[in-house]
Amino acid sequence: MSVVTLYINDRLVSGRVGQTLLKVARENGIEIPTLCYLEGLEPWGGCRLCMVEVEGQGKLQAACLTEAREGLAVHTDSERLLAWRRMIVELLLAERNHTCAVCVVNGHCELQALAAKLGVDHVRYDYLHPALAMDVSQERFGLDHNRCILCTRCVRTCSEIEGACTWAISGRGITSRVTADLDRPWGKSTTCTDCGKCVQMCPTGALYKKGATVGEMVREKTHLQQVMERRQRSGK
Amino acid sequence: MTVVSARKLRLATVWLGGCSGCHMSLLDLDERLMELQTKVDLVYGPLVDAKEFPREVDVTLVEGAVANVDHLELLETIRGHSAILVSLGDCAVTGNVTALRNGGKVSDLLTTIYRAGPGRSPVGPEAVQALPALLPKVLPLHHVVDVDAFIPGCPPDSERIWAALGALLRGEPVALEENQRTFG
Amino acid sequence: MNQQRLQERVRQLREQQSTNPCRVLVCCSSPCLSAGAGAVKSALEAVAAEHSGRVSVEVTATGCLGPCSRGPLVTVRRPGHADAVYERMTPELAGKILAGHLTETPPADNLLPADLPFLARQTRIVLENCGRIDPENLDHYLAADGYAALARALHDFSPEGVCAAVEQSGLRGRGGGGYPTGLKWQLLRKAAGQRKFVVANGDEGDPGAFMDRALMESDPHRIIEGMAIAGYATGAAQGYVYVRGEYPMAARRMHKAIRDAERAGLLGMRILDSPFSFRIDVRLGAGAFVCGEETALMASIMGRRGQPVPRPPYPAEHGLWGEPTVINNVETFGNIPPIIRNGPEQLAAIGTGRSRGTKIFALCGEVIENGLIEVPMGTTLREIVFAIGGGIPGGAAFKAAQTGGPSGGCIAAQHLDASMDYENLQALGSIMGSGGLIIMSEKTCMVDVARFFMDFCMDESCGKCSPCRAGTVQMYRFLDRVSNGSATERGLVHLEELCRLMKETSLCGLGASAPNPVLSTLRYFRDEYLAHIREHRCPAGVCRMTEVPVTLLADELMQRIAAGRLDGEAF
Amino acid sequence: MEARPVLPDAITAHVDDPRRRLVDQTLKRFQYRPDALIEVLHVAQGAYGFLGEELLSHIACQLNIPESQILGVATFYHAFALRPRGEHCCIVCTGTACYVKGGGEIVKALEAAYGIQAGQTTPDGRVSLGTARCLGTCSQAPLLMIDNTALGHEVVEGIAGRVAAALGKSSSGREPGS
Repeated sequence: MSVVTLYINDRLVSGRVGQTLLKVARENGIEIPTLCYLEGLEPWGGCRLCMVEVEGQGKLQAACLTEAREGLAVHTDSERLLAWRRMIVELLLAERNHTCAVCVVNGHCELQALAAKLGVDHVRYDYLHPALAMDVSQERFGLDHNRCILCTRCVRTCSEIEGACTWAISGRGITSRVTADLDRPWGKSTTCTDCGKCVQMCPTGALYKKGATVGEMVREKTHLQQVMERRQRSGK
Repeated sequence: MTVVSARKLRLATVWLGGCSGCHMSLLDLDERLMELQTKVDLVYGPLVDAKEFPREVDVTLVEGAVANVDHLELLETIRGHSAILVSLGDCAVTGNVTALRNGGKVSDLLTTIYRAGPGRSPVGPEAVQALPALLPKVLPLHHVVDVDAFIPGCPPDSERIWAALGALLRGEPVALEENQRTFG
Repeated sequence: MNQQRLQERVRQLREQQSTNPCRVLVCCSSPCLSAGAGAVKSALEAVAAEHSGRVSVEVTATGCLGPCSRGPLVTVRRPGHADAVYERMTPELAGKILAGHLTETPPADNLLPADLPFLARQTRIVLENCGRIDPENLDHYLAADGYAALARALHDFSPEGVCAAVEQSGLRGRGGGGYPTGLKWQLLRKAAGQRKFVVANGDEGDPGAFMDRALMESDPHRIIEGMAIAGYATGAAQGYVYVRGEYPMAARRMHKAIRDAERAGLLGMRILDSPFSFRIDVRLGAGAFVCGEETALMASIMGRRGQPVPRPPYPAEHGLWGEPTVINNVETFGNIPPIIRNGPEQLAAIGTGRSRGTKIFALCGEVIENGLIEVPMGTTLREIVFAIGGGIPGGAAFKAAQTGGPSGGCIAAQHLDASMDYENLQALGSIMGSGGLIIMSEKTCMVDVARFFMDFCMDESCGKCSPCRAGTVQMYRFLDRVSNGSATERGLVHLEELCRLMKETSLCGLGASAPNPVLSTLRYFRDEYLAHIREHRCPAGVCRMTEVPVTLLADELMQRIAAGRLDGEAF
Repeated sequence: MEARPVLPDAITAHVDDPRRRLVDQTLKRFQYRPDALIEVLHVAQGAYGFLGEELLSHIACQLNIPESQILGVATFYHAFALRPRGEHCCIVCTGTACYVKGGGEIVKALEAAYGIQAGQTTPDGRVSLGTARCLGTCSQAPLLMIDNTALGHEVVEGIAGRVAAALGKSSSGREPGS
């Protein structure tokens, strides 16, 4: 396993060949914000929060998808990048109904925490306030489209880890929606195995455990890594 | 706009389309209210029986979103007479619960509650003599006027308010810590 | 069929065509058909049948000749006479004209002047066969030097030689990107990988652009020949033509041309008895502008949602099913046969700076002569609009020309003398794009145009990345506010910030270029934006300013309620 | 790849339906390869007029693609409809050239005339009013299509009358809501 060395924020760091910039940065204690990325899942590259500047490349690169190569000079926290990240969080907060005060995961939401971290204390764009449905037909879990940020973690978890391929994104653009099978209510899905992995992976309050109080809505994010490691070890 | 700290700071608090939770959180300052009143003159607000919004106010804390025509006009007046306008609480900052009605139409809302529902008050054009007309959409303050500082939270706990007021009293911009600027 | 029998057959066809006393070419491309060319053709066939005893007349349905707004067009071609092109044909008039020609007394009504600037001032290389051959007849294409380039490439050129010739010609991607085609092919030729693919991008999602449709409908074999040469040069054995969903006739003609070519041994297994085999399948688009972007196009060919993936890795390394793939626009493939047939010097000699060769433009909008034109790179906008296009109808003033569709920008009057090439258009804040050229007069409001394109991008965004999915909606809402009168200047600052955000962080070209129409209208027509916001007035009189900014909303609402209107929803 | 086993329940009842045979022939022609999904959906949409849930489920089973991804593709592209369309289709082109020459006004006039929004179908299922990004005949701008006949160089005045006349003449050859 050959090593690759590069500069991140003018600091010499090293990582293994094939690792992404995000992984190398995080292994060296450099924090890059992400929402759609999750350790153990195939990177999606949709939320664009992990964009970084790479010297010699005109365009910004998504750290979760860009391979670390020898001798790169990467900057992860320039003023411009922080401004873009704040604006992306503002766009996400305005896109659907993220009313934290009355949300089932108030205090345990990655979007809420990221907004505070980046200093988004108000949203300058028009709130779209789309009238979106909720799906509580599933026995143990609920799906609230108002809180969904289309990060597709649930879609990837269901197809890559559980293999049931229940969830998929249907529609296009701003009208995209997470749907089960042929847009069936979750409770009537013929492929869902009720495993609840997607609920564990959801960054916001879109997928939640019914009956849990706000305080109990702590999700287990490293659960996925252990499943994947055990799977590798068992040689599957 | 630095505030001259020699004389007492003229402070006003206003309550638009909100639930007064933020004002109660302001009162949760408890003993620190004593220290506050040595530095501040409260010139307008639900706790003061001034009828008109006074001129030359240094700092105004505005709670609640802009939900009707009266709020809109009062907010314009506040902006005109206040040096620093602060959005206090999620309703003022994001529209929060008050803005939950934005998904639908005002006419449907009035019909559901008053024409077909249990509501007692008058409906249609004559209603406007008694009640201020509802805006088509509830708006956060900074979508209407320029806002100088934001204190998110529903309600923002008294620590955040104290930290913000401290900065304002020292004439510095409000810069809340990461854990003090979460919504919800 | 091998090369000798191909040349033998071409000689036969030419000889047979020269002896033919009278040929009538009826333009049956989509615009002319919708203007009634079908009835015209049957009327001509009836007259031809009447005179069949005395003289044999061949009535042929052809592709697009170019001046579509003068359709339906009929060309009468008789040996020893110049071609006579008639415009705005009706069945009766066409019959009368043909009868006149057959009795040596050709009438002059509706006759187009021989030196009509629209046709005379063009340099037709890619469009040389368009409107002159029957697109569904292989023989017509063979008679016009068809497949000679392929035969020559297989016989006289090595794959490296073909790539070198294309590189030497200076040909760049005609889809709008402008990436040197020769370089792209070299990348694919050198790429490892057993299965390589050649893809012709005929998605043409730009509204107001119809060059690729006209080329696919009028000269499908040319594209097939170009793709086969690309396959030979890069070592690919499979090609796909991605035809836009809204072009059923183009898809039908491509299918037919592929079957005819395979039956004639010019495509499929062992082309012209050489060891080279190349298959082509047609893939029909289904209505998604984003599928014009190459990685989304590949996803669509693989039967998936047309959502782009980041590059690198570029398709030349990791394309269809992970195998190396080259993707070129249909018009780019149209340029290949002449390069091999006449040598790269011909193309390299035309054009300015690094933009070599000719470009096809779809000239439409507020201009007298609407239609398809092919002009050398570097032609000025003034010549296209006024010399070729005949100026603005009703003598109205030229205001702007929009190029590149929703990813492009507008060129204002002060740049009428700008030369149309890749670098210059980019400097003016627009892009070459696929070639849609929409002319706008004083009657058009530029804010409304920016709103129209943002509405398009908002609707066509694939929704994968948040800056584009949510950004286009916010930009559209603000532009909608400007045109309905409820915008404030603070919003203008946010708009420009959003433009930069999308340009820098969007995942693909759609999001990165969606702000271009806004930025270019702001650059040249900022006064119109300010007139809408500050003076609540639309200079062009297009926008209905029915709403008011939030500061005036209070008394506006009171008036509406007093007038019994409770529909204050717009704000 | 050999043909998928056909499910025993209601699906087999469709075997004699000519439209189903057309879809199955297309599936066989593409050797049941998953990448043929869009081509199969085109044939299915052409045969049935819209993509019903049962039809999509059958295609998903035959191509061995999860049903959720089939819906993802069917709802991504503009050309596919999941609900029955009207007997006649009136598509108004709102490409740039048509828009600049008044296409937007024509859409508003027809929306008023038929009392529906673009993209909807009249309650009696007779006419579906839609808009298209660009039909590629910009020189005839502004243009609209009634089923397969085109009305080029149109103007707003009296447009509803001309559309009604064209609807009367044209037969789209498909019974409504099939």
